Amino acid sequence: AALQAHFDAVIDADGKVEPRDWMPEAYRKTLVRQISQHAHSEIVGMLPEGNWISRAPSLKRKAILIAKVQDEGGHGLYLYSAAETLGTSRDQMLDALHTGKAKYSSIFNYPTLNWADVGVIGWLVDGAAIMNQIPLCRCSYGPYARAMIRVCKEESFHQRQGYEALLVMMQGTAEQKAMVQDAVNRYWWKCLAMFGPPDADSPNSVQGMRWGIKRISNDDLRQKFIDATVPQAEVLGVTLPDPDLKWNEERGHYDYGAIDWDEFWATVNGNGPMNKERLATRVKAHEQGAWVREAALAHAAKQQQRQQKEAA
Amino acid sequence: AALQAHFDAVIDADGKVEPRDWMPEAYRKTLVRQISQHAHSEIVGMLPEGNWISRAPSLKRKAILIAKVQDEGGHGLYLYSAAETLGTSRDQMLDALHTGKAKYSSIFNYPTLNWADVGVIGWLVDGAAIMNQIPLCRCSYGPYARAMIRVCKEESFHQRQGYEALLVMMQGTAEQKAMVQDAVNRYWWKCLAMFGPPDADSPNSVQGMRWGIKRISNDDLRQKFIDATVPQAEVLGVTLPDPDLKWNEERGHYDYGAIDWDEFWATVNGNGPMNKERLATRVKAHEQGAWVREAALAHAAKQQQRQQKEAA
Amino acid sequence: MKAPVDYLLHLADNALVLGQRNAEWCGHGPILEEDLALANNSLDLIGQARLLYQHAAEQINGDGALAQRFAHLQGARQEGRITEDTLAYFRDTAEFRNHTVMELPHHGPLVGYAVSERDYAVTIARNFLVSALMVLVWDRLQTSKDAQLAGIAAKSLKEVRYHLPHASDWLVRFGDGTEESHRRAQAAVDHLLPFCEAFWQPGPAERAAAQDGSGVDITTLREPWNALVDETLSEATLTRHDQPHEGYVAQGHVGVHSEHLGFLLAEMQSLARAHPTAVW
Amino acid sequence: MKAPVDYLLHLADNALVLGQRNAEWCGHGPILEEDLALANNSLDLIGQARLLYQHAAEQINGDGALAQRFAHLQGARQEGRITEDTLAYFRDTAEFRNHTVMELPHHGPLVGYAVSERDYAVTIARNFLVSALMVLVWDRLQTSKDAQLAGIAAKSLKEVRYHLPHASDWLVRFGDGTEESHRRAQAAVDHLLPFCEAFWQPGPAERAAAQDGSGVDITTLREPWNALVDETLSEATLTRHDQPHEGYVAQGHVGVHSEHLGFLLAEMQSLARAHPTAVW
Repeated sequence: AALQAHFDAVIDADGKVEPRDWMPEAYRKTLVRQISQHAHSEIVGMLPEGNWISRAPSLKRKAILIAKVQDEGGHGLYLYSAAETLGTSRDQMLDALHTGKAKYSSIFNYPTLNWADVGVIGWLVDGAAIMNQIPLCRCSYGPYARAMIRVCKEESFHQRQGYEALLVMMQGTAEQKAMVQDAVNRYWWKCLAMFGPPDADSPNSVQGMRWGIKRISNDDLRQKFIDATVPQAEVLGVTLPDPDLKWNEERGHYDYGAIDWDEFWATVNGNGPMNKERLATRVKAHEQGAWVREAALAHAAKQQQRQQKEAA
Repeated sequence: AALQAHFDAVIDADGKVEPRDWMPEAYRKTLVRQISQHAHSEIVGMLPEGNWISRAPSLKRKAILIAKVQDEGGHGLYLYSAAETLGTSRDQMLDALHTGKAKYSSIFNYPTLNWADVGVIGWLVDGAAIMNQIPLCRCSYGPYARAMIRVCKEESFHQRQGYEALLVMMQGTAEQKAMVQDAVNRYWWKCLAMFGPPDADSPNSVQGMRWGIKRISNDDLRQKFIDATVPQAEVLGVTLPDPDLKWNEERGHYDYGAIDWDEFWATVNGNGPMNKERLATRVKAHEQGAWVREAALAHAAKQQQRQQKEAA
Repeated sequence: MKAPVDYLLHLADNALVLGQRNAEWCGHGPILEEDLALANNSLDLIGQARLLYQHAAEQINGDGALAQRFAHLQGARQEGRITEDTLAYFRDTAEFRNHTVMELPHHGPLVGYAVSERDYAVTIARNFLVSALMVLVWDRLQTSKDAQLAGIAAKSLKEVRYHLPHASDWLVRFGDGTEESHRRAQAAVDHLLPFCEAFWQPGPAERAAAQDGSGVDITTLREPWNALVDETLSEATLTRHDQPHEGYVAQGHVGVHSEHLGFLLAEMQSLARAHPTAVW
Repeated sequence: MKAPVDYLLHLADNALVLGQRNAEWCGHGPILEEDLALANNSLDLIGQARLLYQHAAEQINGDGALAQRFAHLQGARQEGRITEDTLAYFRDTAEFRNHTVMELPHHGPLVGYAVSERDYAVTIARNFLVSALMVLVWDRLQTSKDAQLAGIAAKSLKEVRYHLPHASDWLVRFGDGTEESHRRAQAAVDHLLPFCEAFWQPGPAERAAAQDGSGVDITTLREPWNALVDETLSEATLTRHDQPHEGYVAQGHVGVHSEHLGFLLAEMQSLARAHPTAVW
């Protein structure tokens, strides 16, 4: 009870909980679930963009894209490490991903169908992710908050790169412009859904708020994202595919149309366009890499034996 | 001895030996070796051209190429059947191919590097093959002779198609012409080597001549091929890559330069540019197809069992 | 009358893309006879595609508005006019109108740039599911109000009447063969059947063609297709898990493809696009 | 002075093609750390390629005869001038001057259009054999008479000094790991070593560069390369079977490639070639 009281005091004072500190089991579980889900999203998120590395249309864009996908892998690494401080191993987390027990961001269950998708993922998907993640830089669990500071910094850089790539395409040929518009049409609504169900239908949020893991509501973040994005779309010269999208003077915000939550939930529940493909690809990489990991372990064991012999 | 005398009489009379007839063991072995080697060449020969099916530059050429590669597979089928009449099963022959005991035409150990290679294989490789094969249409073993009649007819068609494709390319862009010349440069000498070592170094030929399996010497066939091809090259507008190639009024034939027999033998002995790749590809197809063949057998056995039960 | 160009392209793209896939086995088949059978299937499909593209090209060249719509396709033209090759080799991924199922690689579900061994069970299962559709489609299209399309249908029907038994016989052998072949066949059917749901959600071009009598109302073929599929699956001792269908319906036929078509076209079009003015 | 353009293209093509191959693992690696390591390797190589192509492009644009020789490459030009992307995306297979070993897929010997799972042992063995060469080459090129090339060499040397231990450590783990990893590593080394024979048969561009002091006499690196290779193979308990070399020597560096490069370039160049005038 004293431990709980100390924990509550830290939370109330907006302080940081550290790995060595006592924490309620539910807090630990919630964090492991959230951090590992985030880590999985980074790893699965390498695939949609990785799909275009081999075909990037210039060497500069190829280098930028590889570096970006590499950063995502790096984010995955720190996030797995942050989750490991809570007592769950990377193997356990990967196992949960591969058996379908753990989730990852549903946005990665859509295909990347033209080169502009890469830019749109930077601009809109990373943009939405940053909106979701900035509050986490102040989250109550220290290792997660610190990981998120680094992640957010790099994501902002990716977002600007994505937007810049689209700006160049929009100054290009008719085909290039059409690619950008096509990508925006396919991704816009999925990005709005990334903020999660409307607040009214979002049961986890209250406890998350209390614990300082979640700090702003889904609908508020979504509105913030839309308000920030509409002017960027205007500068870019693309149409956002929502006839109901317009400035509401009274609210001081953009109004927007109805999100297709059935489609969202179908995808979350495994029936999106690429759920099977994304997961099977990760599982395959892991299974086919087993001999590599085993070799590393076997060699390390041999080395150790040899050193012990020498020492003896 | 009476059997041998009868066999000799058939051979001397230029008659046909049929599967049911007695024949010397050496004759049978030689034929199995030659026919199966020819069958293997057809099958391995599907690969260099098959390499371009997916990239054929027009639908018409794609259809022609698929049909051609299919014909090669068909030739493989009749030739395996012809060899089977001599008491060796297709499985035994494939096993000899896959373990490296049986050979196939060394020309297929070179890569196909541009689209014109497909045309040049038709014109020169098939052209050389036909020169080698036409005499076999009169060979003493009936099933082989009959298979060769059909093979030669189709090969002649392929040769004309190949030449026609090159004619079109030579009327095209500078890049197209360069492709044809490049392909001719890479294939010309290899095609001359297809007729086998010079007569002086060709020990098998005498017995083959005696048996009516071989009817014209290597050097004579090679000369015939060169004499026929040079005017075709002129019409096409390509240069054959041999500075010593010129008409010899006295001989009534073209003189030609020295063939690099070291390179030829290195390739025959397994050290050409693609020996490992060609063979490994065939072995892989066979091994990975094992479950398909097993399924067919298992299903046939089940069907038979069911029919027997019904009959009982 | 003439069928809508987009409907012809839908039919042509189906044939070309599946023909391209099936030809990938050439030289790599499990038995020589199957190399030949698939090459034959592929030849038939490419032949169908050519007739359909030619028919589409004639219409495009003969109609100012259509010519304008396809003006951005500059390759493989002859005397400025669009050819079958312009349509096959110079349209981008999003302009293709084939069903997604045609473009899938010969293996289970994986992302676009993954690599995997080819699985003949996937090849056979797809040829079965598609041929079962096309025997019905071509049969109906024999009475298309577009006489040229009706002619193509009559020819294509004869061909697909060979393709269907070839594929269904093998599917039965696999399903009712060994443990491994059964497992592979079931996995292939499970993988592919959901993509077939798209057959029954016609796009605008198919609806327009059904309306004007040049095409077929595809939804009326669902029952006979189900009957064909169920009969063979049952003989193959395989199970259907796709009913009722939940979730995403593939949209290749309206231009939203899987990640696979881009790679297929990159390879298929590479040489033609490198030499857009060449004649082959 | 400037190194011969064809020598710069040889170095650039080596880097680009191997970088393209190594990036194929991105998202598919055996351990997340290896995805990152290979992405890093690929980034370094593409960075090297860019500097080398830029250097080559400057010379081409500044020299009438050279400009004429490259006049047929019309894509990705800027104000009519050749760019790094013109050289990377608009040359045909036979114009590439990389060593054949760079373009091989991540599996054992198979024909160009075969498919196979990727084998990390092949990837590691190639990176080892190539990095062992390039630490020596870049070290020497630091004193190239072409000052710009010397600068690129100094930067590249730092990078390859990371690549070499990464690859050799893994090769040792594989060779001296499990039975399977040993078998794979030995097979990979047996497959790749014969392609390395080409390193010691310089083409005209390499010979010209060695002669004018902008390049390196590659044949002088054979002994130190053998020493590097033998040392690691011995630590890895792997055997060299390639000496003496018999038979064909790969000729990618003089433009005669394997069947694999065509497919690699078809994919890599597909988008750029579909939009030759676009700026990205």
